[in-house]
Formats: sequence, C-alpha cells, structure tokens
Amino acid sequence: MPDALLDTAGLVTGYGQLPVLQDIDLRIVPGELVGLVGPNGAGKTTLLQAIVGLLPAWHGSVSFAGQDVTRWDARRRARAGISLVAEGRQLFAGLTVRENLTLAATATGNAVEENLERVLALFPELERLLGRVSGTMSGGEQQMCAIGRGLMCRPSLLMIDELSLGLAPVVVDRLVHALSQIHQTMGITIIFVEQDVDLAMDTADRVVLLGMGRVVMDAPAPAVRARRTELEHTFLGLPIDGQTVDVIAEA
Amino acid sequence: MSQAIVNGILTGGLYAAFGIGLSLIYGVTRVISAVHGAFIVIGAYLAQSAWMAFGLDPFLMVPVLLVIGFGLGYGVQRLFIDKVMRRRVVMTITLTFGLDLIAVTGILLVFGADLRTISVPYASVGFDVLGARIPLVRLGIFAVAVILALGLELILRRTQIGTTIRAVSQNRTAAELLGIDTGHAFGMAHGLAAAVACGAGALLALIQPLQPFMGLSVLLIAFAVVVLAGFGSIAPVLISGMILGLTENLAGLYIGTEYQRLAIFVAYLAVASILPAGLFGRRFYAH
Amino acid sequence: MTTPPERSTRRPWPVLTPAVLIMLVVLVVVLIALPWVLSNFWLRVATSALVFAALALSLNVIMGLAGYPALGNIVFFGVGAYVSGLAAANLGLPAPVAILLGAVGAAIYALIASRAMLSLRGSYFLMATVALNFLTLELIVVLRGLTRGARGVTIPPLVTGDPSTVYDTFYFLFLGLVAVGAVVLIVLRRSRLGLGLLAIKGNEDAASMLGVPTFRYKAIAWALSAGLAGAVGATHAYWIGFIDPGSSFDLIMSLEVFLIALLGGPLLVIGPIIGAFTFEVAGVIAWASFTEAHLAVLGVLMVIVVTYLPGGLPELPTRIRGIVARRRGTHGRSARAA
Amino acid sequence: MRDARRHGVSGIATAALVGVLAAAVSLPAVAQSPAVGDPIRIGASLALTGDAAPDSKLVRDGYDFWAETVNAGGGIVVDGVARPIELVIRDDGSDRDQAARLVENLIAEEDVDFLLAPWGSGNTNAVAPIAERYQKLMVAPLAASDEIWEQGYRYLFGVLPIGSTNMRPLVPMVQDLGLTRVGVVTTDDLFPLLAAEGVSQQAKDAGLEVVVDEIYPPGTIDVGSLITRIQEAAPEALAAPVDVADALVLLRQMKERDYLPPILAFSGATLVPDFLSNAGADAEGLFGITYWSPALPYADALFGSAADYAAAFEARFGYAPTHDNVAASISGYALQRGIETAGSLDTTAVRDGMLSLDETTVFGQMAFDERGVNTGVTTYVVQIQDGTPVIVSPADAAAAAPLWPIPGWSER
Repeated sequence: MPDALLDTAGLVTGYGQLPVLQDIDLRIVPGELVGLVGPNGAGKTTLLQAIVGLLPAWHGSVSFAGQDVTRWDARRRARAGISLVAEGRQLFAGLTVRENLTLAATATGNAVEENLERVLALFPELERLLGRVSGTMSGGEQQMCAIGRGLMCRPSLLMIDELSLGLAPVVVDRLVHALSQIHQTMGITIIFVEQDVDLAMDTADRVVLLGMGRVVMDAPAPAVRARRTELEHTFLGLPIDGQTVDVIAEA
Repeated sequence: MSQAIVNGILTGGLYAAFGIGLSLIYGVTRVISAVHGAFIVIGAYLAQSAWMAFGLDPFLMVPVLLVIGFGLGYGVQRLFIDKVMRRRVVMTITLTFGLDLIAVTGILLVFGADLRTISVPYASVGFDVLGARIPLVRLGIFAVAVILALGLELILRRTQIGTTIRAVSQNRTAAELLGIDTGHAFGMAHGLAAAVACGAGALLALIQPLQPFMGLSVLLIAFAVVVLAGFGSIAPVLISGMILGLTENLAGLYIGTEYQRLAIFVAYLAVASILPAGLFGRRFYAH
Repeated sequence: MTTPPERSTRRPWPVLTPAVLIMLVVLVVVLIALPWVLSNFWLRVATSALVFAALALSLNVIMGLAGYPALGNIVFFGVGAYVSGLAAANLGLPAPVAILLGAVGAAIYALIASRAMLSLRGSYFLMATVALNFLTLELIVVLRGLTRGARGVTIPPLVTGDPSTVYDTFYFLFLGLVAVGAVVLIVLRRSRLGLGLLAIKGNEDAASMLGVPTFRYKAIAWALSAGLAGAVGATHAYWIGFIDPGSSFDLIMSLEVFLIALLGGPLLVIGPIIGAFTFEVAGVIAWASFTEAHLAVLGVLMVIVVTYLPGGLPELPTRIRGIVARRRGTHGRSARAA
Repeated sequence: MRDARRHGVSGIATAALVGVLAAAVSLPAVAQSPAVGDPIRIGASLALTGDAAPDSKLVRDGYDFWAETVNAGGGIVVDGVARPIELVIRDDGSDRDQAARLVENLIAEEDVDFLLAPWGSGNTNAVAPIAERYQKLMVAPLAASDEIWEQGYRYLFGVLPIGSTNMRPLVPMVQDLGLTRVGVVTTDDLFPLLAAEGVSQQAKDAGLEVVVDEIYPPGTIDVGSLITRIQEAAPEALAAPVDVADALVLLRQMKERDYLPPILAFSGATLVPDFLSNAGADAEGLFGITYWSPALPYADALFGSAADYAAAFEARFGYAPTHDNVAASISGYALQRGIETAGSLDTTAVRDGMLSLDETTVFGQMAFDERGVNTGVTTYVVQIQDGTPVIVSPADAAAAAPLWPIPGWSER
C-alpha cells in the first residue's frame, strides 16, 4: 500500500461552538479519484474546508504528503499543493479570466505560461474568454475557469466542491470528462463533492459517504453501487445503526 | 467666472489626491481610515522640513514621500488594522481615529505648534488664459495630483500586485485558497493609499501653512470626495475632487465666500442621501 | 490541541438578572451619595462623567440597539445647546422650558435629518453623521443674525450662590438625565420597538421582510437619542455658561462618547455609566501626567480598546484571566482562532 | 550661588532703572532686601496643545517673562516680605471643558492665590464664571470679545481694549492719505468678526465707501473666490483682521494671482513672529495693528523701557516680542501692582487696588474701568518697512510716514 497523500486522523471541527465533523478518519493515496457524497448538512463542505485549512482542527490531525499540516493556514497548504475549487466557484468576479488564472500561478510561485497552456489544453473554451471579466460568464464557463485556476496552483490534490450544482447536463458531461483527464493524464489526486450520487459513483473510483458529520461509508465505487438502498436511507436522513456503519466502513 | 472655474479645477485636483487613498483603502478593506488625514499632514511636514533643511523643492520631494508614505501605510495596516479589519465599522473607525490622535500628537511633539510654510521662488509666476490667471504652482500641484492618481490606477490595473489587491478586495477567502498572502496584499493596498496621501501632503504644503491639527479638515475633504465618488475606481475620484473644488469656488463667487464650506457639506450630504452609491456607483473595480 | 474558540463575540443580551439588579442598586446609591463625599474638583470630574454617560446612553439608543454607528451624534448635543441657549439668552425663557425646548429641537432635527440619512448604512451612515455635524456647525456660524455665529452665546446662570450649591445642582441635573437615559433604554429594550431595533441591528433586510417597519423604528430611535443628547447639550450650556460653534459640535467629544459606549460593551445601561467614570478618572490621570500628549493617551486608549477589549469593560476580567493563564506557561500556542 | 547672581543682575538693572525712571512709583523689591516669604501661587489654564496652541505660546512666554523678571528682583513685597511668583500652568488642549475643570482644580485643589486667563475670549468665557464663583481675581491678556465685559464679572480684568476697536485707527490714516474706497474681509471667528465690524462701521461713519465686506470660513484652503471679489471691487485699502494662518494663505494666494491692493492691513497678525518668519520678504509693506512697539516711550519700574523689555525678552525667548507677549506680561504686572497697592493678597483689597491704578507701564497707560477693561491703551498702525515694523499712525507717535501703494509682486 503506497504512502497516503492525505490522512486525517480523528478530525473534529465546526463553526463557533458547534461541532460539525466528528472524528473523521480519511486516508487517500496518490492517484485516487474520490467522490464525496452525503445529505445536506452532513459536513462535506466543512471537511474540504478543514482539509484546505479554512477551518482549524479542534481535535485530530491532518497530514498531507507525509507532513503534519494541522497547524498550517490555508495559504501554506495551498502552496504545498492542496487546491480547493470552493462552493460557488469563488472567482474574482471583477478580474478577467486571464487575471484569475495568472494570479493563481504567481501566488503559489508557479510558472504562468506553462500552466496556462496546460489549462487551455484542458479547456480550449477558455482561450477566447481570457479577456472576459469572470463575473459576467455563464455558470459552466465560471466552473471551468475555477477548476482551471485550481490547476494553475499545480496541486497534487485538487478538491472540487459541488462539481455539477446548477449546471446543464451537457456542461456536466464536459466537466466530468475534464475531471478524468485531469486525473489520468495529469495524475492529480481528486476529491469532489457531488449531490448526484449516481454521477459520483459513475465518475469516482471510490466513494465516501458522510452523514451527521461522520464517515458512514467508504468503499470502491462498485461496492457502493451494490448498497444503493442503504445510501438512500442516509440521504433520506434515516438513521443507520452503528453496527451497519462499521461493517460498511470496513468494506 | 472663468477664474472660479480654473481655481475650482486646480484645487479639485488636490482634493482628489486627498480622497484617492481613502477610496482605495475602503474599496479593498472596507475600513474608513481616519488616520488618512494624518498621512497627508506628515507628508506636508516632511516636505517642509526638506525645504527648510536642504532647500529641496516640494515637487522633487514627492517621490521620497511616496516611499515613506508607503512604509507608513503598510505598517499601520499590518500592525493595527489587520487585527480588527473584519469587525464592525464602529471598531475600525475608533481604531483609526485613535491612531490619528497618536499621529497628531507625534507631529506636534516633533515639529512643534509653530506655523510652517514653504515659499518657492516661483510663487508669483503664472500666465493668463481667457481672462483667468493660472498660477504655475497651482498648475504643478494639479499636474502632480493627476499623475499620482493615474499612476495608482496603472499600478492597480497593470501590475501583479495591483491584480492581487483587486483579487483580495473581491474575494478574500478565494485569495487565501490560492496561497495569496492576503495580509501582505492589504498592507500593499494601504501602503499605496498612504503613499499618495503623503505625496499629496507636499502639494498641500505648497499652498497652506502647516499646523499639527490641520488633519481633520483635510480628512473631511477626503470624506466628501469619496462620498461623491462612491468608492469606485480612480477616475470618479478625480472628477469628484474637481466637482468639490468647483462647488466651493462657484459658491464663493456667486453666493458669498462665507457659504463656501457650507456648500461642500451640503453637496456631500445631498449626494449621500439622494445617490447613496455616489455619483458614479459604488463597486470597487468591479467593472 | 486547540479547543473551539472561546471568545464568543455574540453574547446574549443581558437581562435584569438578580446580579445586574444588585449592581444597579449599588450604582444608584453610590451616584446619589457622591456629592457628599467628593471635593468640588472631583465633583466636577464626576459631573463630566455623568455628561458623558448620558451622551453614551443616548448613543446606545441608536447604536447599541439599532446598530447605527452615529459617530457625529454630538450634533444633537450642539443643537440642544443652541436651541436652549438662544431661547434663554434672546427670549429670556426660564431654564426648564429652555432645556425642554433644546431636547425637543434636537429630536425634531433628527427627524428632519432621518429622511435623508437613515437609508444609509454602516460606513456611509457614519460619514453622513459626521457631515451633518459639520454642516450644522457651518449653519450656526453662517446664520449669525440668529445665532450670533462664531461669537458664541453667553447663557444666563441657572443657579447662583456658592460653588457647592451650583455644583450639586448640576450634578443632580445630569444624574437625572442619566436616569432618564437609563429608563428610556430599559423600557425600549423590553418593548416591541426595542425588539424591532435589535432585529434591525441583526439583519435589517430580514427584519424588514418580517414586517418590522424599519424606517419608522429607526427614526423614532434616532429622535429619542437626539432628544436625550439635546437635553444634555442644553443643560451643559447652562453648566459652562457660554456656547460657541466649535466647542458645541466638537468631533473629539463625539469620539470620546463613542469610546465610552464601546467601553460599556454589551451592557447597554450600566456599561456607559461605568465606562464614563472609568474614562474620566483615567482622563484626569492622563492630563496630570501627559499634558503635551494627552490626546495621544486618548488615542492609545482607543487603539487598546478596539484591539484587545472589543467587548468593553465587562470583558476585562476574562481577558486578564487569559493573560495570567498564558503567563503561567500553558506554553504551546495560544488559543488563536484563525 | 544662583540667588547671588540673580541679585547681582537685578541690582544692576535696578540701578539703571532708578536713574532712568526718576518718577517710578514704587522701588523694586530687591532694593530694600526684605525677608523672603512663601511664593504667591498664580494659576493659569493655557492651550499648550490644540488649535490655540500657537497663540497661547505667546501668552505663556509673556507670563513666564513677567514671573521671571519679578523673581529675579526677589518677588513682590507684601507686608514687608518679598514673595516670589510661582506660576502654576496647566494645558487645556484648547478644550473649553478642560479649561473650566483645570481652573476649578487650580482654585480648589492647587490653592492658587490668583488666576491669569487662558488665551482668547472663548476659553476666558468658559473659566470666568468659575473664578467669579470662588471670588478669585483673574486677569485676561487677550479677551477682546465685547460681550465678556458686559457680564458684570467683578473679579475679571482685561488689559486689552475691546476687540471692536482694534482696527479703527486705520480709518483716520486712510482718510489722511486721501483715499475713499476701503474693503474689509475677515474670517468667521470671534475676534476677526468683531474687529471687522468695528472697522467697517468706523469707515462708514467717516464717510468712506466700503466696497467689499466679506466673511469667509477660517482655514479655507482655496480663497480664490474671495480674491476675485476683492479684485473686482478694487478697494484702495483692504483691512483683513484674520489670524496668522489665514493671513498667510490670503497673502500667498494674492501673490499667486499677482494681485495686491494698494494698502493691505492685517490686524495683529502682521507682527507675530510666526507670520514674519513665514512670509519673509512678502511681508514688506504690509500694514498691521499693534498696541505696543519697542519704539514707544513707555516704561515702568519692573521692565524698564519698552526697548528694555524687547531686548530682555528676545534674549530670553529668541524672538522679538509682540503686543500679545507684552499684554500677557502686563496682566501679571497689573496683578502685581494691585497687590503692591493693596499691601495684601486679599482679593477685595487687590481688586480695589487694581481699580485705583492709573499709571504708565511698559505697555502704555493702565487704568481699569468698573467693567475691568483697561481704558488707557492706545492703538497704533504699523507698517513693515525694510523688514522692520514701524509705527506710521497716529501721526503724533509715527516714526515714519505710511508708504503706499505697497510695491506689487513684480516690483520686488
């Protein structure tokens, strides 16, 4: 078994006084393509924020590429190679696409030209949009720009929150295709959050299901597909007894 | 009439230079910086001191003041404002007014309470255009003010740090996710703002006797300029400065000089209440 | 390991718990007893503290409850001073009538200004109140036929007699105004209006959608705030005996009131009173030790409060405990919320 | 050692004085070498910081100079005991409330015997009621507001004439020169307004035409419109009773516009060192108003002649004194003469003593009316000629004739 790229151990965090994540143990090895699913409020976004360093860990630790990064702030983790395409894309709305992309490279100390070529090869659509102010583009274009911007940081772990939310099916197909390209040809490890469980199972190698701030299920995509019913229980908010959870988690 | 318009525009350039930094700071950090007036006064005193000590022309002192002002602004941002930036305006205004009082006392202790002026040899040189006299000093002040404004615009639009500042002002979280040192970026923004303020101080020293407590009236002008301009990019600030200069001069000529200052505050409140977003809209570099 | 951030900035609003009630009673007794204990100098300091406390209470009506940062609220102090001062000096009206007129005049002035200004929020409102203050100052100066302009107005004495009688009178007058301010705040806080104002402070748009008549509520709050500030200004005019535009619309004084309101923290009523006395006593010490630099002392105080004591004086014990604990060497990183 | 030297110096001074001033009313204390008693404590709240700081500095130096001069001579002799002066000066930061509180403190806690007033009418107004309440005598050097003296204060004295008379002597001078068109511009401030109204009224009464009469906000950065108005009205003489900073702004912007009226008179500002050092050569030819000049033949027992005062003051403080300095010194001296006349420190006795005074001082005649206003002071018009202020009016005191028109900017 190769060394983990990302390893969270007993991770607890939340907002204000309210804990959201309870004791998360997640281990991801290089080259994985992981889909993160779960009902609303399960803690998916919170987990990504904890990994990227926007939320400090209350307990537990986060290790990345063999280093304990628990105490690092988001900036340092970004420079170390964790990139998050956050919910709502979080583009710099007043900046052009080119400025958005360039900034990401220079901020993390990466070469601009080479990475820009790489991103444009992945999303040729962006080529003609380079001069556009990003806030004026369509949702799909913005998502491409956001993912492209994430790649400009030369991450070894790319995390995408809400990959397909609010986008037309044809655009989603385009993004899923790009995702596998990123994964396969660039060799970047990916975690993405997806509302559509089927889409997640079809796209990812491995699916992690969160419920009530805990990992409820963590298994290869085919194994998860086989337990579709239990998944639905979770999405409907039905409790799953502790025993079942353990069994599933071990699978 | 033509004289009043000339005066209004020339003085308006200086008013704009007072306001530009304030507008930039607010646009980027959402902080109304009351210490801004002190930066201008510090610049003025330093220009006057250089004049006294070395006979250095205040216009030539501007580049030096830009550097000093940058340092001051960067320091104030990193040391003080960073910590409280995201709190309510009540907090940030109290903090910056506190810094202003400290700065004013510092000026008083260092330079004393005596009036200080700069008297350049070309003070009475000027030329007449269409029945209005254009004093060379005023023209120089206007030109430098405009250059400072355009220079700042260029930095914000065309340079790496400018892009970073705009990015940070639009989305701080995203900037952090990209590994941008947001604290540094805010510091740079405040530094640039204070640099312009300090440079504008040299211009002020050319026309106004210096007193340690003059910062407040300068700050009020800066407030008025940015309220009119609406915290947009640089061009509206320049125009607003001139509108204020013209308001003041035309009111002085046609209504009476005693109403000059009242006219500024009336314009300020009228625009604030009728067009809360300012004359030109309020978004900062949001195109 | 870091624990959840212990600094909760959102405290529940304090209500009249027994502890608070006891504090209030003690405070009232102490305040009433002061004139019998203090020398005339210190009584004057205490009187100033009451002036500031009353102004901070008035500020809390619009700022503490509705969340509107009225930095230039000293304008109503000035308007009150001028209305009553002119009523007394020019029309020869008796002091109680003049003071009442001052309060009403200031409240009306606020209602007039509210139309233009209460649609502004945050920084914009703040700057507009500062502009209103200076606009009013300029108006007073320019309308010199009516106001005597920059010459100022000498106010006929409210009471004559030996210094002690005069000081006791003004002390209790200002104490009365503090009481009025306290009652206004307490009653407001428990009324529908007060709830509405707190809702506005929390989220004005949401409050508006819930059917809170936001504009009307804000206007009422501002008028109440202005009326109280106006009454203080009017009484203060009698106290000093002379008013002029510069010192009636003094932004530094407004800043001091602002700072005192901050010192009070979430304690809307007791906070300003304790804050004002703390501030005044600190001021006396500062003036004695740093004559040249006393403004800087005020500045340093402002910086310190904002940076280290954003919750005001009520937070002080917790803060000190925190510092002591850190000193004791819970070495490891401090519980800093990123 | 220090004392011995002091006695030595003042001994020489005294000897000189006795020679010069045969008519001196009282001999300086040191000549009699009385026993040295406790100091007389005299309190003052001054604006050492804040807006009024530059003006207040002049007052402070004047106070200090008086106290130092008295102490150099041993002190004020009361009941056969020489009592030195101890000045207790506090900074009110130009803040009215603070001034009031400090005076309260000076009286109630510091237990001062007498008070000297702050600079200016505003703060004097704020502290006078307190002095009155405690029945402490207070002497004001520079409280020119007419109104202060209508309040019926019993314990307040002022050494300057009321403000509205300040610029009036300009009118006869202008008439003598055969000019008819005058202008008055001033800032919206207490003293400037009073002085402007006074001179404007005086000019109209004298049958002159007031072609421009403008008020503008103090501290205005751009006075372009004002200058345009003046230029259009083209007065032959312009009176501008504004403070030093505003005078500098007006002068500077007139220079930028290459304009100068034939006669331009500021009030006291023309003679303030701050003005002269900043205006430099631009001050040449300007007119001003003063109550005092070192050239005047005034003298008293304490300071010697006006020239002596000027020389000693400049040696001590490094700048030539103006009437503000002397007025401050004379405030102390008036109190001193009151005490000496009364022979005690009792307020009522000293007050009566002051009211009974009618004598010449280094500041000119000194005699107080029932309001406490000094009615003896003469007002002079001065002009900067070859860099030095000289009295040019009234004629009987004039050291030179007024030169007009003032040379234009291009002719310098």
